[in-house]
Formats: sequence, structure tokens, C-alpha cells
Amino acid sequence: MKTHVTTTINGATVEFLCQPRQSLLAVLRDELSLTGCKEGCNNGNCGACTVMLDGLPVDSCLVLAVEAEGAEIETVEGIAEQGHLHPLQQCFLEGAALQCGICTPGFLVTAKALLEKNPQPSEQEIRFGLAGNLCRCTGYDKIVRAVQAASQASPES
Amino acid sequence: MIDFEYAAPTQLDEAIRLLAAAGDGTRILAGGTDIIVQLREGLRSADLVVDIKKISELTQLKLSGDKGLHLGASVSCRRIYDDQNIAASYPGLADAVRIIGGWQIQSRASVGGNLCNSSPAADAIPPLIAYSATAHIAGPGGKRMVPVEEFCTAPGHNILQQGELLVALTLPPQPSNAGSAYQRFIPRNEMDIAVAGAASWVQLDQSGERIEQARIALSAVAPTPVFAVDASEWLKGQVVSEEVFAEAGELAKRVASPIDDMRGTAEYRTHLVGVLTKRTLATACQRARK
Amino acid sequence: MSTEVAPDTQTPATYKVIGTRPVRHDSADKVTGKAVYTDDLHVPNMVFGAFVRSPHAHARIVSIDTSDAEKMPGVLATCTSADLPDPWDKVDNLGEGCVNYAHLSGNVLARNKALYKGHAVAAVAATDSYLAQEAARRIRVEYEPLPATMCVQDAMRNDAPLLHDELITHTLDDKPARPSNIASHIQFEKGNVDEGFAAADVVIEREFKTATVHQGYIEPHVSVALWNEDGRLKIWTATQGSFVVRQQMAELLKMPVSQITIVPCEIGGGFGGKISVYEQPVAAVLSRKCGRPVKIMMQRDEVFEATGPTPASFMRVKLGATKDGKLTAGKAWLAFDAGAFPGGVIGPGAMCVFSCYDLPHATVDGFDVVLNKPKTQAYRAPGSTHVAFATECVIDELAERLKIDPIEFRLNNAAKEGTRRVDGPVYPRVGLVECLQAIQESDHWKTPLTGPNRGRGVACGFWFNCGLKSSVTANVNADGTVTLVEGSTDIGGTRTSIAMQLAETLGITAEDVIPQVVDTDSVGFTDVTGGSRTTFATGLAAHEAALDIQKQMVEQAAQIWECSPDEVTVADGVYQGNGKSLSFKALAVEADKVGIPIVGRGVVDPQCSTNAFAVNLVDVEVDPETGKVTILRFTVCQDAGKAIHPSYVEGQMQGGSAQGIGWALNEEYFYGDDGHMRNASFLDYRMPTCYDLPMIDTIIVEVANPDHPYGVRGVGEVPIVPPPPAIANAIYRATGVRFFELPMSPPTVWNAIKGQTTGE
Amino acid sequence: MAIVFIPSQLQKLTGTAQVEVEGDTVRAVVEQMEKQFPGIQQRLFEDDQLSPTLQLSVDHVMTRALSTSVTPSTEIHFLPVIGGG
Repeated sequence: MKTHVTTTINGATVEFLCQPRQSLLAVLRDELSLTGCKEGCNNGNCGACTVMLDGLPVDSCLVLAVEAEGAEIETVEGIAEQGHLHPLQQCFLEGAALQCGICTPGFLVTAKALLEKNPQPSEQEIRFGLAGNLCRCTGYDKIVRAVQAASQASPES
Repeated sequence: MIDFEYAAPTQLDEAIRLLAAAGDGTRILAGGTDIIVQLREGLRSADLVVDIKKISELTQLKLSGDKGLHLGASVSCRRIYDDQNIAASYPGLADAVRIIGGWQIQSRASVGGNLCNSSPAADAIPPLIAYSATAHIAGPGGKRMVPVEEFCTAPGHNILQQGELLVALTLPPQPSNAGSAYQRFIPRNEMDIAVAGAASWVQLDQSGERIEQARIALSAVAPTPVFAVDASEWLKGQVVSEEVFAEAGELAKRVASPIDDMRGTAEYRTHLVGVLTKRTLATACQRARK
Repeated sequence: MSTEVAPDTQTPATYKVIGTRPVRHDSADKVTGKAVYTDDLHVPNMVFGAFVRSPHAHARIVSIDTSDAEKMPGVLATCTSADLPDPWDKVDNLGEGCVNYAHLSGNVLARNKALYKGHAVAAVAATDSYLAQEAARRIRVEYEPLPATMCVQDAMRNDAPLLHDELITHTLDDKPARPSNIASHIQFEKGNVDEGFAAADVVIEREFKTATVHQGYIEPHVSVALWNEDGRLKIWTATQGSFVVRQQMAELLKMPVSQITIVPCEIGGGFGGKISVYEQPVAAVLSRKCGRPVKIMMQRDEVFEATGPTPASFMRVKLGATKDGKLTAGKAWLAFDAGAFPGGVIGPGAMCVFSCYDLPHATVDGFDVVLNKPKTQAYRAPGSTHVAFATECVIDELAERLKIDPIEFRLNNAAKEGTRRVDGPVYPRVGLVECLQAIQESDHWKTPLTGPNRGRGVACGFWFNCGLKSSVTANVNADGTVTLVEGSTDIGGTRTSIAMQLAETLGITAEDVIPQVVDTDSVGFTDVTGGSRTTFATGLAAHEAALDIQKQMVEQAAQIWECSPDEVTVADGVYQGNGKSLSFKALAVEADKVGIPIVGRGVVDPQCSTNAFAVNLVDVEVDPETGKVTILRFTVCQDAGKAIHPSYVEGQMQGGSAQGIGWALNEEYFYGDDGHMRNASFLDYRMPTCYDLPMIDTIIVEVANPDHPYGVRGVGEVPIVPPPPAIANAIYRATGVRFFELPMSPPTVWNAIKGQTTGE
Repeated sequence: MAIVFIPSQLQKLTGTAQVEVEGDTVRAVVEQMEKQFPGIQQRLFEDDQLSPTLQLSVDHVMTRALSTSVTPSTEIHFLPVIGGG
């Protein structure tokens, strides 16, 4: 039996049918073709599936899609606006803050949330804020630096 | 994972009716960070999942000078530590909710859920016990209140009866000369399950030199989080000092009955109880003096 | 500043593109979520597969009954090893090590016996993934459990339960008469080791153990297979080497390579673990049986339990030195766990154990041992991290005993050009000495470490790096850009580092090159992205293609300018002849109007090691009450030969270091007595998070590799090697306790500190 | 002619660690060795090719090609094949 859900994704109203057991991750990827969020572990330990749910970063593998009724969701696909990369995306590119790239969407979503809450985070605040996102390629150095660069580039500073 | 039905009642009565009517295949969904994993991995199964986040009583978070903290059962960790007054008034609780999973988990996971999941290693339960928190339970037979230290009965088990629901937790108001802290030991610095955890709550005398009241609670060292009663009693009247903290740690170790597993040996966990009790007492006393 | 290039080793700055840091060509895709990884594919009419896996570490498979599953509506096909052709006992070289196809087939789907917990036994395809998982539960497998053997020393005993009844030790020596779990024994000897130890003033021998660890890539193994009615098989997959997947598929399914197309999608990490096939043949067979494309994606616990972690090891290393700090002899006895099938990484382990030093006398014995754990695979400098842990800890102890500075002691004995390795060959120009000197010159080394419970450690590491086959074609476009077509999967930015070499050679910008990684039908054979070979070897192919283009451009210029090609000269991308001059781009525009298309071709098979060395300097603080180790400061210095894109070189150094730190401190397969892995999740298999690490400072040394036009050495693997011993040596200085076992997790460290204070 | 470094496990066949052997290619050298030290070729070859578990180091070149040419100063080593990650 499928449930009808109406939600807002990256600013647009979206309706979908889902089974209660389906995770938000599964619906975003399999039903809505928003494949930017990735499945790395499917139990909330890697952060590759991070999306914003009502203004907070969540592991979309640990959200049932039916819970999204009436919610506001933002995914990595919504970060760049009208053909322009967000400063964080630009800093990730220029700072070589990605290698294989599978964790990158999750990091971008979490980092954007972090900078919106705390526009000038310290290195330790960045590291603590991003601890729910695993990266196996970079050793995190360039990711942390890219977030630092973006915080300096942001208009709040 | 077998599919299930989903309900998101907006009224407490409705939720209780649903829970009471359904069989033992009913699961309550708050933050979902434990139950969704358990359903997916086949550790639990469900015919019906009842989402309680749309019930207003369960999402209330209220701090008042005379009543203390009212913590709705589905309030997320994030909301607790984002409220600076609450974090300042209940620092031991804030310590715990800041380290439950990463930010993504904290956006969803609730203290009520942490309690109802009843893991021996739960981070939020020791501070609740240390703060003498009360669990407010509603069910088909009406409401009841239970001290948190009596809530968990075994790993993954608690006193909730068929059809019952945790509505809220209340923590008594904090006098200015009280302080608390929670620490757990994990091999990494984040994203881990406690090898051992300890929460300490103290109330000092006017001078700030003597302990009037103390409560110590531990996690991951027994089948349930435990109240270290002997250590807590012994601390009454003691003068604040490193030696006293260490001695309290030694007493706290006596209630630890840990197991050997991939997270640590029994010997190591017992040892950590001493270390963490000592360290959290020091922080709690320091906070009490502020 | 995190990065320095050690000044003495810098090559003259004559390059325009090489050494700069352009933004990678695929980056916009990767920061917007558009890059297509295998699991992002939704092939029309696709169905989903799931595995049935052994719950036992060792068991005879009595029967498999798929009938209940097959009756379920929506279940389309099932598969067991009976659906795979009878495998041949053929050992093939995959460029990157060798594989026995009988073993590979038996690993893909168990035959007769399940050899480890999680070993795939059967599979099912259904219309949705939940149904596939449910159907997998309905496949009934009857097992007869057998005693399991889980550690190398136990498996080597005469009375150990045998995994393979007919396994005779492979050795150049006389073959033993009886089967055992020892799959191979290799040996090296140099000089006379007894004489060497007799000449030593100090001799230290220690035993070491390391735990099984996993590469830990974030993307699980995933493939989509489409076996068409015309007999052609197409597979979209996450792999380090599409041609090597094609080769394995052809052999396992006994079909010609020409019938198989492998489409490499973007790959979410590999580190050596995505070379062997696992789910690909099964997805193919299920697709053949149901006539629809089949996707199989592993869950994270399957990745841990049933892919290819890198071995646990047991090692004994003995070294002798004279009072004035010269090594005289070394002896190593190494046993690595191969997992359930022969063919672990003992070969390179044995070759690397003394590879950083000039040792006049040495013997090395290496054993590849099968036991009831998943078949091990390469993991970044396979085998070298294990042995470096052993050797570098003994070296540190020797230096201490001799009261010689640990870097000076290493410099005294460092391998350099002309050093004969213990396994025989002589090094060409290499950069270990320069790396050690660069560490001595670093701000980190010159800044004293103060404070209680703190210590500083140093260690070296070596990895061969390989060459192997690469092919590229390069098409000059009408606007003067060049499309570069290559077969090397890009995991860390190699599209760009290869494009930069083409650009440098042609005298154009990196942005004027459009690199494309294509399928196995669209480019010539290319070996895996592994062995730190891609920027070196595929870069070399790109250089050749550029020279080929340049030759054709000269001919076209001569035609346009009505002169002889001999009269056309090229410098810095500018073509001149008959009094005329055009840039590459302008000439390409002209040539497009009048000439035949210009297509460059580069095919290479460089047969040399490019010999990478790295040195770590690390400061730690140990909590004496809990045994927890905090990394305070970390510097990695490495000889890159020539850093084509310095950011990517730093990225490899930092990423490899982080993996090495994880290996040193917390990562391990934790097995219960039943042979079950207890921590098959990212929660309990503790890879470092962002919050566990400091910034990782890098020093790039550039000692040019004579076998590459731009001096490139590989850089990807060696940085994982030195962290465990460097950290062990640092912990020793912080606590006074030497560690001989990985990981040096908090309980282990606490136990050791406690043992020291109580005199245990 | 070339200098062949005999793997320690084969030295009981040769009695020495190094031998100088006639031949213009690695194959010719191995065949010549076989005449001097009967049985050595079957330890190194499989189906008339280099055993798939072995590779050659011929001066600085790592190869499996038996056709590799050699000179009197060439060193030949037989090594295990290695992979990489």
C-alpha cells in the first residue's frame, strides 16, 4: 500500500507515492531522480545521504519518506542557484576538497548548514560540525580548508 | 524489511488508542535513529509505526524557574543544546545531547527516544538519572510517573506496558550552587557508542567547598544505565578535592558489572568508570561554583 | 602553509601547465550532485538482485533449495555456483597481481564449501529490492558446519582444519608432500646473514601482529548487468579497472572479451578493493536468466564481510647494527593471512620489509596462509604498511639503543641510487635521503615538542609503484581544443593530471583539454587505476599522443604554408614555418578547414617501478588514564618525482596518511569466537572522522624519475605506509612503552601502560 | 650472456647465488641454465611461459617477457608478482 506525500524540495512542491518502509533517501534517489544524495552505509554512520529537513541536516537514510509530509527539504541539487555555484562549491573546487566525490554532496549540505548557523567557525567547530560525514580519500584537510575559505568569502564576514 | 503501516496522530489520546488497539508489532517512531536501523536490520519488526512527532505535548520544551525543565518525549537533541538557557541550566544534559551521533543524528534523535530504546550505553540516560528526572507515561489506564533510574529493565527493555507511551521527562529546577557533567569514553572523538559513560550532579554548600548532595549515574557498564547509589551517598558532606573525586570513582566502580565485547573488556570498562566519575565530578563542581 | 616543495629538489620552473593547480574537469558535476555513479543509474526495466550469504565461517554446503523463493510473485531468477561455468584452474596475470580463476569463481559463489562468514552462496533477482531481500531469506541452504581457523599462527599448525583439501604450498623449493593452509612460501637471501649479525654490536628482534583492515571506500560495491538476447553482456560498474573486469568476466563466464562491454561509472573510492569482481558475474547470470537488466548493490555489512580487506599479519623482524650506527644484517619472518583463497599480498610485503635500507646481509621468509576470513586484496601499497610497522619500530629501537638521532640513523642507512635491495635489484635514482633531509629542515622538526605524555615519532615507507599498459586517443577539435579519450578510471583527479601532461606537451592550457573516461569498446586496453600508475603511465600515454598530434600538426602546417614539414618548427605551442607563425589553437582552426582530422594516439607499457618513498613526523599525546592517543601534529614528506597537480599530490599524501592513522589507532576486524565479524559497520569499524585528525602538513620532494619525460613518480600508495610505525614510535616517547601490535587502540595502550607501572 | 641471481630456494640446484649464463634473451638464458642445472626451468616456468606468480627484473625493467634481450652485464632476478592498490 502506498501513501501519498506532499512536500517541498529545493523550493518546489513535490508529490510522490511511497511505501511507509521506504526511506527518504530511497525516494529521493529512486522515485524523484535526485541522485545527488548517496547511500554509503544506510544506517546513519557516514553522512553521504545528508539533506536538509526543515532547516536541519539529517541522514536521509534514517528518515521515512512518509515523514516528509508537509516538510521542507533541500538537497545538494538545490545548493547552486540559477547556474551559479555557491561559494562553498567554488571553494571545494578550487581547494581540491574532493577526490572520488561520493561523500562531497553530504559534506556540502552539512557545511552549508554549519556556515549558516555559524558564519565564522573555528577549525575545531568545523571538524566537530562535520564529524557525521565520513570521507576516506582526503584526510579532511582540504575539506576543512575549503569550509574555512568559504567562511571568509561569505558576505557575513 | 517487511512493509508496515504508518500513522502520525496529532492527539495524545489518538496515539494511545492506536497503540492500545494494535498488537505487539507496534513501534513508536520519534527521531527514528534507532528504530529505523533496527527495522532495516531485522532486529525488530513492525506492523504499525506510530510517529509521535506531530503530538504537541510531545514536542514541548519548556524551562521555568519553579518547575524546572519539561522535555517532551520527541524533542530532538538539537533543540535542547540550541537553547542557551537550557544548556546553561542543565549542562550535564547538554553534554550528552551534543555527542549523540553527529549533527545529522542530533537533528532527529530525541532524549525520550534514547530512554525508550533503553540501550545500556545510552548517553542521555545517565544525566537524566543524575538530575533525578521523572518519566511521565500515558497509557490506556491513565498517566503515571516513574523515576528515570527505574525505567530501564534490561538491554532494550523497559517498564512501558502495551499501549503505553512516554510523554515527557521533567527535570527539577536547579539551584544556583548545583552543577553537572556527562562524559563518555569512545575510541574516536565522535560517532561512537560509549565504552563507558558517567554523569555527575552535585550541589555544593554556600562556600562552594563542601558537597551537600550528589548523584552519579553510569552507562555501558551494566545491563541498564545505573544509579551509583553508594558513591552518591558517600559524597554527601565531603570536601571538594581530587582525592574525594577519585574515591567516589572507586565506589562507583562497585556498581559496574560490564561485559567483554568489541567495544572494550570488562576490566577496561570498570577502570573507565573510575576515571569518568572523577572527571565528571571535577567538572560538575567547577560548574556549580560558577 | 601546509605545503612546501623542498627547495633543493625543485626542478627548474620551465613548465606552463605542470605544477599549476587548475580546477578539475569533472568538478562541477561532483559538487552539484550530477556526477553519475553506478547506483545512480536506472536502466529501463531494471530489476534488483540480492545475495544469500553463509552464516558460518566454515561449512559444507549440503543442499540449496531455491524453489520457495522462485514461487514468490515478482521473483524472476535465482542463481548458485551451478550457474557459473566449471572454472578452470588457470592462474592469470591481471597486470596487478595474479588470480586463479577457480578460486575467483569459488569466491563469487561458494562451491561445495562456504569458507567464511558472509561468503556468497546464492542470489536472487526480483522486481524490487525489498522483494529480492525477502526472497533471499526464503532460499534454504543446508550447511554442515566445520571447525574454522581464524588466525595465521593457528592456520599454519599441522593439525589445523584445512580449507582446501588439495592445497600444496607453492614454492620454488621442493614442494611439500602434504596439503596445508600455507599457500605459498617465498624467500629472499642477500649476503650471509650470520656473518652480518656477528658483526653487529646491537641486535634487536621483535614480534609484531596487525589486524585485518578494510579499504573503507564510502561507495559500496554496485553493478548493473544487462545480458542481451544477442549474447552481448554490458556491465555498468564501480571499478578501478574496466578492462580487468572484462578479463575476469570473460574467464569466469567463458565467453570472448569482445562480447562484453564494461562501462566504468564514477567510482566512490577503491584503494585496491575494487579490482576483483564480486557481484558483477552474479548480476550477469541473473540478467541472462531473467532477460532484464539486474542491479546488485551491497549493503555496508556485506562490503565488510564479503569483499577483500587487507590481511592480518604475524611478523618477526631482527636487525643488527654497529656502534657507529651502520646496519649489518636483517632477518624477517612474515606470515600474512590470505583469507579464504590463496594469493594475498605477501609477495610485496616480503619485498618491502627492508626496502628503505642498505642492508649488506639479510634473509626474508614470507608465507601466504589461507584461513576462514574473506579473501584479502590489495590496500594502498599492499603489504608494505604491515612490514614497515615491524621494521621501522625495530629501527627506532636500535637508534635509541645506540643513542643516535632517529633521522640520522635512518640517513646513515638509507637506500639510495645503487643500493642493492634484499630481493636483488639495484635502485636507480630515488629520493629517500632527500625526504629525510626535508623532514630535518621542516618547521615541525625544528619546533621542540613539550608537555607531559607527549612524544614525537618518525618513520619511513616505500612502495614500488608500477607502470603497465595504458592507451589514449586525442582528437583535435575545430576550435583548437583537444578531446582526450582514456580508459583509466578517475578516482582522485587523474582526468586532470593526465590532461595537464597532454596540454604541457602541446603548449595549450589544461582547460583546452576535454578528458573523457570511456568504456572498454571505446579505447585501447588500459590497466587498473592502482599501483600509483595512472598519472605516471596514462600520463605517459597522453604525452605520446600529444607528440603524435604535434607531428600531424606539423604536416598540416607545412601543407597550409606550402613548405616542407622539415621547415616547420614548434616551440611552446607555437608553430613556425615559411615566415609564418600560428599558435596551436589557431593552426588547429586552419587545419580543420583544409586537412584531414587530427587524431593522436598514445599506447604505452612502461615496465619499471617508479619507487616512491615517504617519511612521517608525528607528535602525539597519550591520555595515561584511558590510553587514548591524540595526534597533535602530523607532517608527511614524499618524493613525487614531479608533482603535476600539487593539490592532488597533497591530497593523496593526506588521504593516505589518514588511512594509515586509522590503521594505527582504531581500525580492525573484531572477530567473535564463532568467526563472525562483530563490527561490520561504519559505527564500529572506526575510521577517522574529521574530528579525530589535525591538519596534515605536506612536504613534496621532487627527485625526478628518469623514466618519465616530466619526471613523474606515482604518489597514491606510499603515504599509507609510515603512519603506524611513526605513531608507535611517538607513543613510545610519550609513554615509555613500545607497541608491537596494531591497532594501538585505547584499551591496548592502557593495558600496556598499566603493565609497565605494575611491572607486568 | 647475463648474470642470473638465483632465488635462494633454488640455490640447492645451482650451489651458488649467482651464475653467469650464455644467451641473448631471458628465455635463452633460462634454457641454458636448464642444461647446467637440470630441473631449474620447471621451477620457473609453467606451460613453457614464466610462471604467472613470477616476474622478472632485467636491469631496471620489471617484465614478464621472456624475449627481453640481455647483455653480459645484465642482471636477471626472479621476483614474485606484485599488485597495487
